[in-house]
Amino acid sequence: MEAPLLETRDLSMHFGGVKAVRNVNFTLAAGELRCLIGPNGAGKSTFFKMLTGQLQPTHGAVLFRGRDISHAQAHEIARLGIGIKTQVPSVFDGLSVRENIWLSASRIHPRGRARAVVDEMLERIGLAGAAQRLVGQLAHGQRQWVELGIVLATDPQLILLDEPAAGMTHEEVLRTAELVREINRSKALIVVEHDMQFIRMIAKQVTVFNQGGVLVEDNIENIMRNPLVRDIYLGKQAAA
Amino acid sequence: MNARARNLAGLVLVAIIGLAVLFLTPRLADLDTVLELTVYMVMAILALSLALVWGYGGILCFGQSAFFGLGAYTYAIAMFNMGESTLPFLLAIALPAAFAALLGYFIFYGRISDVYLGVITLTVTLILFNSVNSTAGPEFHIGVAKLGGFNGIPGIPSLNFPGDKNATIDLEGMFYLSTAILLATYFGLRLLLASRFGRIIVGIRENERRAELLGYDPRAYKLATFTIGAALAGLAGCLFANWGSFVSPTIFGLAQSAQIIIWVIVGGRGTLIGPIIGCIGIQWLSAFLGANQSTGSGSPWAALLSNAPLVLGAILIAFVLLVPKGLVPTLGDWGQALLRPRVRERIADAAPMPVGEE
Amino acid sequence: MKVNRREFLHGASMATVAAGMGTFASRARAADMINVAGLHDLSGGLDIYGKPMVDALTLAVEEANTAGGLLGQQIKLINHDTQSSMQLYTQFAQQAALKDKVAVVHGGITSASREVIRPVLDKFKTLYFYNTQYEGGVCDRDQFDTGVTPAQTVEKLVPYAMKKWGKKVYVVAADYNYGQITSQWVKKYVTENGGEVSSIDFFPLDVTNFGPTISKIQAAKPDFVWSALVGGAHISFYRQWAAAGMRTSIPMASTTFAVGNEHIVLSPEECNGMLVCYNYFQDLKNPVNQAFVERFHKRFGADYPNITELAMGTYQGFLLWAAGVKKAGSIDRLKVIEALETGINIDAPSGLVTIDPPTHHCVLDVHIAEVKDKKLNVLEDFAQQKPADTAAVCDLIKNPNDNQQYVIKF
Amino acid sequence: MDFVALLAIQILYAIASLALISIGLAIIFGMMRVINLAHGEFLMLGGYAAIVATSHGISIWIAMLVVAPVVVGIIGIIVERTIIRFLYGRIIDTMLATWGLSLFLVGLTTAVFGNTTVGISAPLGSFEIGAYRASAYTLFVIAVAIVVLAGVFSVLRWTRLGLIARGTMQNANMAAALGVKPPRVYAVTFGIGAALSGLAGGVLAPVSGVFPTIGVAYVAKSFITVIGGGAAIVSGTASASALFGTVNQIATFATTPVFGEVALLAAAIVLIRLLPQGISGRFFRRGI
Repeated sequence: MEAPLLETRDLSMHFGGVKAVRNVNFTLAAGELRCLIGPNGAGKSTFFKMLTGQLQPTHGAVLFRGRDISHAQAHEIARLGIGIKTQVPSVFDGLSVRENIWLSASRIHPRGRARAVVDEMLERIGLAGAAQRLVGQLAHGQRQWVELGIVLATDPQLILLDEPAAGMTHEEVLRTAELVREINRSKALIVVEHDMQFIRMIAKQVTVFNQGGVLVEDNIENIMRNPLVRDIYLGKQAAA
Repeated sequence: MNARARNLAGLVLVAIIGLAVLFLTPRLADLDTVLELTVYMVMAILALSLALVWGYGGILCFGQSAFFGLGAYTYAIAMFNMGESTLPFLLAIALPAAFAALLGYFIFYGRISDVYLGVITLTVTLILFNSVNSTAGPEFHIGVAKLGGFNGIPGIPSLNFPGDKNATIDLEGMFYLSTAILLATYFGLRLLLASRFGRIIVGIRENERRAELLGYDPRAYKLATFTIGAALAGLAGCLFANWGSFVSPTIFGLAQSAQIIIWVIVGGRGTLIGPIIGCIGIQWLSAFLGANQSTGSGSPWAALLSNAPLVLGAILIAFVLLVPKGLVPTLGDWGQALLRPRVRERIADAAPMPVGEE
Repeated sequence: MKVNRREFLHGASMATVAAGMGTFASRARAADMINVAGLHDLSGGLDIYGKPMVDALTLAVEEANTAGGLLGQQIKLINHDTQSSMQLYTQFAQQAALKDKVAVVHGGITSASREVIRPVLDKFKTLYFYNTQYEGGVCDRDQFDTGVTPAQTVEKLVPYAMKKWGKKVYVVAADYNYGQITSQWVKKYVTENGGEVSSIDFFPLDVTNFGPTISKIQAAKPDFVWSALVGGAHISFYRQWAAAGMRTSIPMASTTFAVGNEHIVLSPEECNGMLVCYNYFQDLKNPVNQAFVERFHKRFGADYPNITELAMGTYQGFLLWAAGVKKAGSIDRLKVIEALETGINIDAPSGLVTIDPPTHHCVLDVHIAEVKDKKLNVLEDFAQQKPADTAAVCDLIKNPNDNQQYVIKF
Repeated sequence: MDFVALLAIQILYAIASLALISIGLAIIFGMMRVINLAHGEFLMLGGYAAIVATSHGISIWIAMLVVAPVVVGIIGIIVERTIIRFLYGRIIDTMLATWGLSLFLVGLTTAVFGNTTVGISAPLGSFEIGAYRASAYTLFVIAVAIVVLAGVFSVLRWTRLGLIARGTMQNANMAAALGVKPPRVYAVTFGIGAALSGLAGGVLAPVSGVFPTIGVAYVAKSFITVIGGGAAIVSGTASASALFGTVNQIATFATTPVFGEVALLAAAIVLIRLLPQGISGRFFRRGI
């Protein structure tokens, strides 16, 4: 069988004494869609930060398409084809929606093509009407879409989504799930989410993080049934 | 009236006023006014250099005067040694740029930013000041050019038409040259900012991490911006050395550095025309306050008003409290508030993205 | 459309120019008066020196006007505050020459400012008087230097101090060309009088901590210290020197001390017994001076701290120029220069002051004084000292087109 | 040998004066992120306050240690109430405003006190180390610096005021929770910072004298010290002063004052390059 798209080996991140991520061995096949779940502080975001070069792992390695990127610069990793949509939308608030998308599209496309991609993308995220508005003036949900648009416009092979449905209305959640499935036709994704309905809508395989390590990895049905998971996670949610 | 139309109108207006000043001043104003305007034009170029580096690049450089001074000294020293001004002129641009490239590499690839960057650049100017300031002794000279320490280098030969060292450019010529270069710089920067490069540096200013995650290397773009800014500052320095045919270490001083920042803040960050206006306005003001002192006699008010630092200081304070955004963006807001509700303040006079063009 | 644009362009340009002109229109010009410009720092680091000079110049002009003006015309004095900024020196020199159309410019404090003004005024053919004591060597027919130079003061003070205290001298000097050159003259005269200079230390004008130097001086154990320190910051040297209890054990001589009224600022415990040498002291006992001091105090108040060397230089500078104008019967630059080159002299508060034609410097009296309880007590007078240093390199009668500042080699 | 002892004292003095002129700025910058470009003028005003007080017959000690800080502290609070408070979170605007303020104060002092250097002679006379003599006042300055640093440290560390101050700087609600109005905390903090600058100005007046434009000589150096020190106010200022003071004095002794100055600045650059968070950012995490 072919080598996995993404692979981590004993990936660990320590802050002083705190072991935020410990010895995570994780593999993702090309074109796969994987969900990460786990309580807050389980290390999911730190894990993402290491995959995208925002943090340098304390030890262990990250391999993307068979290449070690553990110590690569964030922009190098982006150019290799990993895009990330962060939990709090990270966009260019001072620029218009169109300019935001254009900035990312023009990284890979020449002017003329970039323009076409931008128009396309504006339609796709449903903000064509607001193209000239400053992103800083948009609602939270809309800024989520803008960031998604930015990420897609660089056409990465692997997209990391950190709580894409957070703070969305039910309709928006449905649309997002729809979009995620659509994206998955051409790209691999790792999605961090708490919203189980959302996960049900999109995921087959789910990886559960707990206390910086991988607890279990299984398909969604088994995960739902898994008592361990219930205790540390769903239990908490039920209690909450 | 959409953004692009407004930008076009703005460009045309600037062009018209610029050309009017360029061609009409020497005809209608007396020589003194022309000379005074010359130095304002030169300083405006300096203001533009920081407008790019800080206003658009988001790099708070507290040491822009370092490159300004280097340009002036480079020109002076090269001029005394060569006599023909073409090479000195180019060196005055190249040397500060090269210096900025080194310093910038040290800073940006060392991931030094915001206030720390400010301190490092400030410190560098102070080092230059202290070093140059202590070169009064006869042993300090480069070729035939004595560095002169605190007293600086007087009697610097003026520029000449390339190739012919005897065809020196006269005072009016200097006005035409400085004003033309200022206009060229302004429109050049407008082009640069409308280009892909310009977009990206603004993007990096807006959200460096995001730009990085999109695959842009902020360090490289900042370094480039920093270097271009330094080249412009050096150019201004060269012209300044020409205007007064004199340069001294105070050009590196803290006052000079802070002044440039103030021009930009007063005029408005994220605009190009703003810093030009801020620069000329403040320069004129301090000259005006200094002129015709009433000494001894005269009312206490006259005495108070002739107290340059007092008045200038009061004005700056009032300014930051009442017009915090700076002149141009504020005026822009008022103007655009009439045209449409949404305000694109941050990149007020940068042309819109090159989408839907060609 | 075309028409509109042309109209608009026309309008815009007129507007700009109007604005441009309006800003400068505010400065008055009086054709029926003789304009005289003063360029001095009234703010910024050097205003300590500038203020008294402006006062002296103001008084000189007012007196001339009450005496009926020059050539039957009143004199309009235009004082510009150069704010200790070289750029403003250039701008105001240009303005004085081109807009104010002045007959003469008095001013400039540091040699730096003089070297900024000089080329500008040369270019625009305007007469220039530099009235500050300086390192000497300026040779320029369009300019007169009425201040004392090292050969006139150092030459006298060095032997006097060595006779009094001993042969081993430690020099501390401001790190710019006045300090550099003066200390060279000190060295020259010390060795000529059979002494030795154990060390010369230079300090930038903004240094305020002299602890290390004071220790170094103690290590060197000189017979006396020569100070060519300048400016507000350097005053702290005398303070720290006294605080370290050195004033009583190692005496000090200077040709810069008291120019900024240091002897009044400092307490007697900090500077009594120091020797200085200048052209003018407020306490000079001659009728001309006593009358002058009276007038000065009447004009600026009896509590006026002290009439400084620089103030008197400026006052005398103006009198010399006025005398030149009277003799020439015109304010025309060349005529006045020629008149002054006849060796014009005035009976000034400091004594007889004569223009030395070949150097455009002055032959004048110098006096050695001792600092005593915030006063300067004159100990010895030396009549009619020639500017020997500049004379060694400069002869404007032989080569009138010479125009530079020589560094005098010996 | 005596000379070495003398050198040691000079180094200690350099460190002490650096710490003194920086601590006020450190508090204002470290706690409220305000880059106060009028810091030098606060020192200058402290000097004038002390001198004027002495000339009116007040004991020099009271003048330096009480009058100077009180006067400048009050000025500081006025400044905070009338200017700074409108500008929190706008670091650049505060820079412009305080630069304007510094010009304004220079102009005002010139108008009021004239432009000549004034000063008071240092009390305490001198003492001898073997063949050498040095000003006893030097030792006094060193002592004051130590007391001030220790004082600031203990206030921040152990008093309620310190707790509130630190809390408010992290998040304003906490102060509110403790039943204190954040604006008051800011005003007080700024006042204290100004007061300490005034104290420093007063204590250094006998050494360096005072004139309206003396502030320029201070502001850059103290700013560099504060940034070099990093977030922790006391330990940062102390350690940075120690480093820069030592470098500066040794270089000065070995060569010239100019080179001493340059060495100090060069040290600052290297330091910031190696420890972008300042010394304390590296060694005294979450310290004071």
